[in-house]
Amino acid sequence: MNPVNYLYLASLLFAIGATGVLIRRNAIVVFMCIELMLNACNLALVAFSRMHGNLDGQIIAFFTMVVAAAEVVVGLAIIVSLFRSRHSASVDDASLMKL
Amino acid sequence: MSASAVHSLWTMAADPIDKIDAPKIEYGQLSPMLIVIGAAVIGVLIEAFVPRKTRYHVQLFVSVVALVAAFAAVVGLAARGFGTTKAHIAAMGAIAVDGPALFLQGTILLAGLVAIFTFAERRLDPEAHGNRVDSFAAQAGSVPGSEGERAATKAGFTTTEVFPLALFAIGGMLVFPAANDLLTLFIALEVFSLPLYLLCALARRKRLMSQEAAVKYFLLGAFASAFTLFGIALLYGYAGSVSYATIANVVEGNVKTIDPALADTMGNDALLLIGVAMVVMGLLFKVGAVPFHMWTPDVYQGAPTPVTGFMAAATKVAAFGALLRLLYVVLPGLRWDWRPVMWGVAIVTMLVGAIVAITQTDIKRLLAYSSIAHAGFILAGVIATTPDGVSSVLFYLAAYSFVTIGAFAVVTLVRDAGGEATHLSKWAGLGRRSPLVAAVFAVFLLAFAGIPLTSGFTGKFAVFKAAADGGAGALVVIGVLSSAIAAFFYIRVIVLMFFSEPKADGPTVAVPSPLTMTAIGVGVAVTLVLGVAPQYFLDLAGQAGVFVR
Amino acid sequence: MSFPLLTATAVLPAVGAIVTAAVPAARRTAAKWLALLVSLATLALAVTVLVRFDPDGDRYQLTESRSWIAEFGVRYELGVDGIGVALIALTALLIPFIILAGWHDADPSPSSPLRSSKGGADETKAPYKWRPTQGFFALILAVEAMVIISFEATDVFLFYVFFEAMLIPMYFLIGGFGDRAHAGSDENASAQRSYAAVKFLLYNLVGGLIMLAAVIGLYVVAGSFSLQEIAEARANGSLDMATNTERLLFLGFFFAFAVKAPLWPLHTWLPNAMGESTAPVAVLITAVVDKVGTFAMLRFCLGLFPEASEWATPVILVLALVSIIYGALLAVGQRDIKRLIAYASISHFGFIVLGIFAMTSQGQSGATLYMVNHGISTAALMLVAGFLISRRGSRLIADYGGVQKVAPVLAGTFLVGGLATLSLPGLAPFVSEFLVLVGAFARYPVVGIIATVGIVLAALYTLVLYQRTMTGPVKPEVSAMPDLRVRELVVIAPLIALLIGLGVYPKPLTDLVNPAVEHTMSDVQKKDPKPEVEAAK
Amino acid sequence: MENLIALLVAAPLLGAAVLLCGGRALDRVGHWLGTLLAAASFVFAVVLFTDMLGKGAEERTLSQHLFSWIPVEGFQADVAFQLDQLSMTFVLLISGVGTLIHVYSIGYMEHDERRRRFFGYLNLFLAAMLLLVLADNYLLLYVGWEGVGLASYLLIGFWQHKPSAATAAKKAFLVNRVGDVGLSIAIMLMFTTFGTFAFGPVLEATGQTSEGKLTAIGLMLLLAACGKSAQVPLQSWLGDAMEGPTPVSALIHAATMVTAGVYLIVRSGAIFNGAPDAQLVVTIVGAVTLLFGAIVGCAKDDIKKALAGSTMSQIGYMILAAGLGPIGYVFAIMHLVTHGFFKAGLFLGAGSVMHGMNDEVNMRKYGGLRKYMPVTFVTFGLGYLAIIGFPGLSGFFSKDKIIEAAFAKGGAEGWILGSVALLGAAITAYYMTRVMIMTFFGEERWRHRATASPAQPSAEPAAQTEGAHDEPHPHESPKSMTIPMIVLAFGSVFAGGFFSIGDRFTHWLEPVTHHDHGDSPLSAATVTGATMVVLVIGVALAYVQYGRRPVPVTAPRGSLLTRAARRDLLQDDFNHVVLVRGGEHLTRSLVYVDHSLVDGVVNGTAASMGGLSGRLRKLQNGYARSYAVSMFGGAAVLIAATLLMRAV
Repeated sequence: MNPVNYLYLASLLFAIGATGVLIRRNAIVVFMCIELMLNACNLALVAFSRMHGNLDGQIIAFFTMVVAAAEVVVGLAIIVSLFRSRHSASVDDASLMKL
Repeated sequence: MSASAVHSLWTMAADPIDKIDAPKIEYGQLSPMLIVIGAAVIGVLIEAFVPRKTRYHVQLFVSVVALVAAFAAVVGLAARGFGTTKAHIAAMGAIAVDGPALFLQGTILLAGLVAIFTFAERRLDPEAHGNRVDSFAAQAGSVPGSEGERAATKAGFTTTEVFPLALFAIGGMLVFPAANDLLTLFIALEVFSLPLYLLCALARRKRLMSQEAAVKYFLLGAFASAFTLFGIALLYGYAGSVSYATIANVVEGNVKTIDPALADTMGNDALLLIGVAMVVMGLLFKVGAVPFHMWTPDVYQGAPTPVTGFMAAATKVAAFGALLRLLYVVLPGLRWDWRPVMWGVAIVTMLVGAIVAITQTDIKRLLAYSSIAHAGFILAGVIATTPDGVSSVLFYLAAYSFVTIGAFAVVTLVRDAGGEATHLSKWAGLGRRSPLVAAVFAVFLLAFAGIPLTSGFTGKFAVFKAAADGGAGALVVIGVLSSAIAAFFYIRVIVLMFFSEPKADGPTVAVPSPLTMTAIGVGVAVTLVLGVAPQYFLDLAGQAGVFVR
Repeated sequence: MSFPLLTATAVLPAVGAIVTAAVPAARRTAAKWLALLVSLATLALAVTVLVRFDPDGDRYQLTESRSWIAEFGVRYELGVDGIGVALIALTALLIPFIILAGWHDADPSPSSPLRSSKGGADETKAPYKWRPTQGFFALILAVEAMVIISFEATDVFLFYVFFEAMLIPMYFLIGGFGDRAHAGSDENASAQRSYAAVKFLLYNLVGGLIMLAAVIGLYVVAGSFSLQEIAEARANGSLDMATNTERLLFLGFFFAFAVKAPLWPLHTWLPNAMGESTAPVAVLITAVVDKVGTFAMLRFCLGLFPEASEWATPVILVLALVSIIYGALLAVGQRDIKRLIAYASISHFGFIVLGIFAMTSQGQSGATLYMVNHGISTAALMLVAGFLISRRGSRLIADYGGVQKVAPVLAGTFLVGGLATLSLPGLAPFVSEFLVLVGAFARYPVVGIIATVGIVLAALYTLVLYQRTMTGPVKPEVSAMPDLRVRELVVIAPLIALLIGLGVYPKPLTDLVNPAVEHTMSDVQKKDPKPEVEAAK
Repeated sequence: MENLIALLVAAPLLGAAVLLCGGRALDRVGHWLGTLLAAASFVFAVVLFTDMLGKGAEERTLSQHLFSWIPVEGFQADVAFQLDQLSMTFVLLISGVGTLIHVYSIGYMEHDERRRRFFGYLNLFLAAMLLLVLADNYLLLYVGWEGVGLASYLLIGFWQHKPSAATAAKKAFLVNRVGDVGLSIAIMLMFTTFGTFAFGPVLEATGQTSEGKLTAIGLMLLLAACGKSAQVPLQSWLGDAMEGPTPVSALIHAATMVTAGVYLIVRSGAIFNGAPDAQLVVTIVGAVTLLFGAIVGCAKDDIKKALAGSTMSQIGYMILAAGLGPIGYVFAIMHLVTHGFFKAGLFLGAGSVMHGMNDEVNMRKYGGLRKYMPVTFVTFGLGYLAIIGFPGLSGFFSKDKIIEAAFAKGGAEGWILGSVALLGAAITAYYMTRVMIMTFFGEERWRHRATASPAQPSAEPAAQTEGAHDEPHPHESPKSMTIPMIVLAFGSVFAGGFFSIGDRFTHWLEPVTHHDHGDSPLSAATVTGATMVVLVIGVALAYVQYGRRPVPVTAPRGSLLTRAARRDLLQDDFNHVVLVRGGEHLTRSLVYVDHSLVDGVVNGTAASMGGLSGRLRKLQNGYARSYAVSMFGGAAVLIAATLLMRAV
């Protein structure tokens, strides 16, 4: 199996994630899309590391997971508090500040 | 491509694993970061074990001590010549200890220290139930306006977590400009971003706006860092390594690719260029350059003002440091590709920032847009790609960060029933009510506008001169024009403060504790000193102008 | 090096400004006297400069040079030539009169814009710590310091810094201490005032920023900011700018100075600024601060970019002519005394620029003398106008009439000021104006002839102003108008004496200026056109 | 001796300074001080004169260099005096007549509370006028030139509370300014041509330059002369100038200042000699003006305005003569001097009449005054005879010579100019007779004023109002006024004869003006005869019109020409429509342009910036997702651009 295809897959996932960020309203979903993008990166990293035959990529992937986890912690905290005070997790409702 | 081209990891696995030699870490040289991070961890423990009443003082004490110590460490390193002669790569190539790194770390630490003072200010808000309160929510978790919130306020809770959070952020920022490989860069980015997201959400007043700001900042920040990460992946794919030096070599073609398998990655400039673009984008987001600036106004407005000041100052410094290192260490060979792009970014940033600010009505948003415009000016210096360019940017950052913190600190003083009175109309006639505060703020505004005898002018002159030397004359002219536009709205505020009649229901100016006073005082002092006798600091920046690689 | 006289001359008022500003609110009068004394001391120093300066000595004298910002190759370099000395003397001379004339302008009074707001509620709660009087005089001294140092600077950067910084105190003087005699409501007035102030600041700031670009460019090209160094580099050929670069840089500099001077069509800030500010401040603007612009044209435009100056001369001459005639015509059309004087000044600045760019020694000596004389004459006219306005509380010409009958001395001084403005022979401005005309005529006869139209128009607007305000039947509103008081006489008499003195015996001034002018002429490598017949002298 | 020259100027200057700066304390002695200093300067003049007579014709020129005035590279202006025969003549005339006028004013201004100031102005005038004639270079002359302009401005507008006076003063100054531009341009031309503007060098060097240059200079000088001497087309101010107190009209607007133009042209003779075209223009201007003035003089009912017209016309004679070149210079000056005497006398007489008639100036309200003010009648009468050129009196000699000279110019020009001059003489005789009759003969029209129409603008509104009710009581004026009149009358009787006997005057001025006799086609006798004839005709006409029939108190509508003449031949109307109105429109539109165009551009840019800002602001719509879109787009652009850079 040619690892380059994984790159294509990775880009595809990244694009899907990005699109999700742009079109979905629910903050949670948006956040999940971002996670998806991060995972796309992981995939790409792993694929490259396979191609290069060194482990850096894979190590980075682990780091990324940790970071993603941390992001989840922070992100959920914020989003939940927003939800509790607004009773809605829609990112579009949160538009007090504009112009 | 053929399967044989693919490495077979298990064959490697078959080999006897020769022992991994322990990584060699120069703790002394990393001490500034270690101190701060350590203090942050201690701070967390304090939250866990120290009784609520005393937490505030302990936290404040710890963080101040940590920051001072770290700054002392930085000075020590610089004194021992790590900034110049002994500059080198530490921690197995992860961290660079060189002039720019130390200079920026010093700046960040001082800015952080001053910012911490404003964090700790507890005299501005009227006392709630006999407890002094700072500008952070009593209990971030409680729903605004809910019973819980009232209870928390009554109990005199305060979110002392802000101190460790700030320390974590500062720690990340210290690493950011010193990061010498893409992984460290990414981690540092996240380490200082995540606490900031939280800090944004912690305002005591206007909590809805604060939370909204946090959400926006968080989502967009995560979005941007995803791009960065993908860029990193691509660069890794291109060079087969994430260390700056290696990538630079590959870019400059010093590495002869032995392995044909890698030809189509190493040879493939598309990977390189796209990767660079995405990483740079991540950094531009942090510095708030157009078109990645749109979070700035909202977040600056929503976040608690001390946090805003801290972000505006320190984040910019760190991010520009990283940007400089990336462009000057990794991509000098690629100059002819990224310079034109940066030209474009710089121009739109300067113009958009200046023009949009004209019609702002909220002082914090106004400052946000002005920070965008300034990002544009600094980019002009970045584009110079000369040692002069580096040192001018370093100087500008130092000058700018203190003006910014000072300005936001003044904003915290002007209050009415609803907390800070940030709407411009409220500032009318401030110069009549309290000339001193108005005068101080005027000094900051003039510095922003780049009027001679203020640090703003020296910095602006430095970057523009560097840009002109670097052959970006046109950029200078545009910069000059946009600073003319920018001058207009700074002056508008001054007019408002001094020449228009005060409103009857105008805000009052709270008398701050020595903490905020120091913050403002330091701001003014630095502004004037760097304006009148900048020679020493210019020298400093000048010596610090060389990156190690 | 000896005692840094030039630095002292500039620093003294600066220090004075700080001290004055620090005077406690209650001791208003003390602040006034302090400011006055400081300004007089500065005058003394300026006189010392005048004495120590040897017209036939080197080009720049009393020079001081210290390192300032090595990073930018900027040095703290001071030095004066005849022109600088003359203008420093003028500045130091006028400031005391300005202070004296503005003695009561910043006194807090119900009508003053710097008083408490309408909202009586918080007046009790938040008593204003604002100290208008102290601020007013401190700002004036600050302006004096900056103006003097920009006359002394022989380092482009140093000059630029103060050329720009000067705007800030001026801005507060205009916007913060407006003329109480305004038309319309308080709101309206403060709106107009801040409009004028902002306009002043933005015009000059834009000019200054464009100059900043040129300054940076100059450094990139010449690698130095020092006038002497650049001149030497030119001389020994180590520096030769590409024609286009030089022209661009010249335009950058000239634009800033043309805004400051002000030259048509960049003049519109001046009438607003002078109209809305108090008379002394108006004098400060037109008689002192604007001179920096014309002075800089002479020293920097011509000194740094001779070829470009020559290249631009035709256009500039046309602009100057337009300013002369346009300014005069608009002066005729004004209904507001101070705006009228402002437009008259625009016309006069046209003459100055004309003299500078005629590139003849008569023209340039004339221009320099013009700067001094115009300073004095405008001061005289504007200050008397201020006294007049303060009595009636209106700036509109139509509100006056027959003042001559009730306040003959005021009318008399006003007339003398007016006659100086129309440069009547025997008064100082005549000397300079005629020199400028001759200088222009010698090289460009047509220009000279067109410029003479200005003479007639000057007579028109001055005499119309005098006739409408001073003569005719006495208007009831002015019937009770008191004549000049002692303080006002003390202000005006010396100025008039100077006008006559310099008109009858300008030789000291010309002797001071001539050598400097020769230097400038050699900068631009110009020779005076020879007369057709070498008549026996 | 030379050092006295400065004193000539200094004395009255001192007076001016003291009187104008000195406070009310001087009010009581002010007029005496002023008169004293004027007299002092006259004494110096006489001393210098006697000294000068003691010398040979050629070394009579004195010069005194006071100090270097404006020394600038290649440009030398000195304060230096030159006293030669020409200047001497003027100095005597100015200081002499000046002193007399001072004396006269003591009485005339007795009741004016600002008399001190008046004398200060008079002294100022004397100083400036003497400076004008004593200067040894054109620039210093220019100083005096504008100085007298200032003095006349101040004196015309002396009664400033009268709008008419203020306006007249302003008008005089402005019109003169136009002339001054001519002088300044002339000086510039001299500077560029000769490198100097001192009389000596310039006038010697005239030979070395082109005729064109000289013509240009000459015409510019003429322009100046027109302004000062009220010659067409710049004559319009003189009539209004009569708003000033009568002594002023006598001294400044009759005897001395208005003749400065003649002095200028004669002084610059060398230049004009080198520029025939310029000379021709001068003669034409002179001829036109002498008719213009005469015609205006015929139509005016205001006695001072009538005399003003006459002044204009007489100066026309002088300019004409001066334009004739060496033939005429002497006679121009001679007529100038005699005119100084009799015109001053006439004005003082008019003043005396007004003094006795509550400052009424309308001759139609005079009549039969000879019995009430005999001295005035006699002196005025002598002046009258002198001006119309009654044989034996001053005017006869001087005017006759000019007419001769005009013919002597030769050719068609000679004939035309000569006959114009003759015609002028006739008209002079006519209008002066008219004045004489209307004032001193006929019925006493000033009685029964009940039916009178409101008077024409008269000197004192106060006097006018009261004068309208109770009729005046004509009476002789005090000694201080009559004595000067008598002295001047002597002058107007004998001066001409004295000068002409043995061509004394000609020889006196010879060294300066280089006289030569043209070849007149007519013998002197013929010219004299012709003059006599036209003189009789003129007088007769006037007698028929005003002596035989009663003079209507209200002016009849009169012929078209009369009405035009009353309005200064519509010249003022022309000025008003073209210059004043046009100017007003121009300035008004410019004010608009300045506000809406020049300013508008800037404000417009600012506004458009604001608009742009407002539009860009809309992008910041508060929706996180749209921010994300912009980031995404930005990233796309960034990537594309980077790739593109590599591609190109």
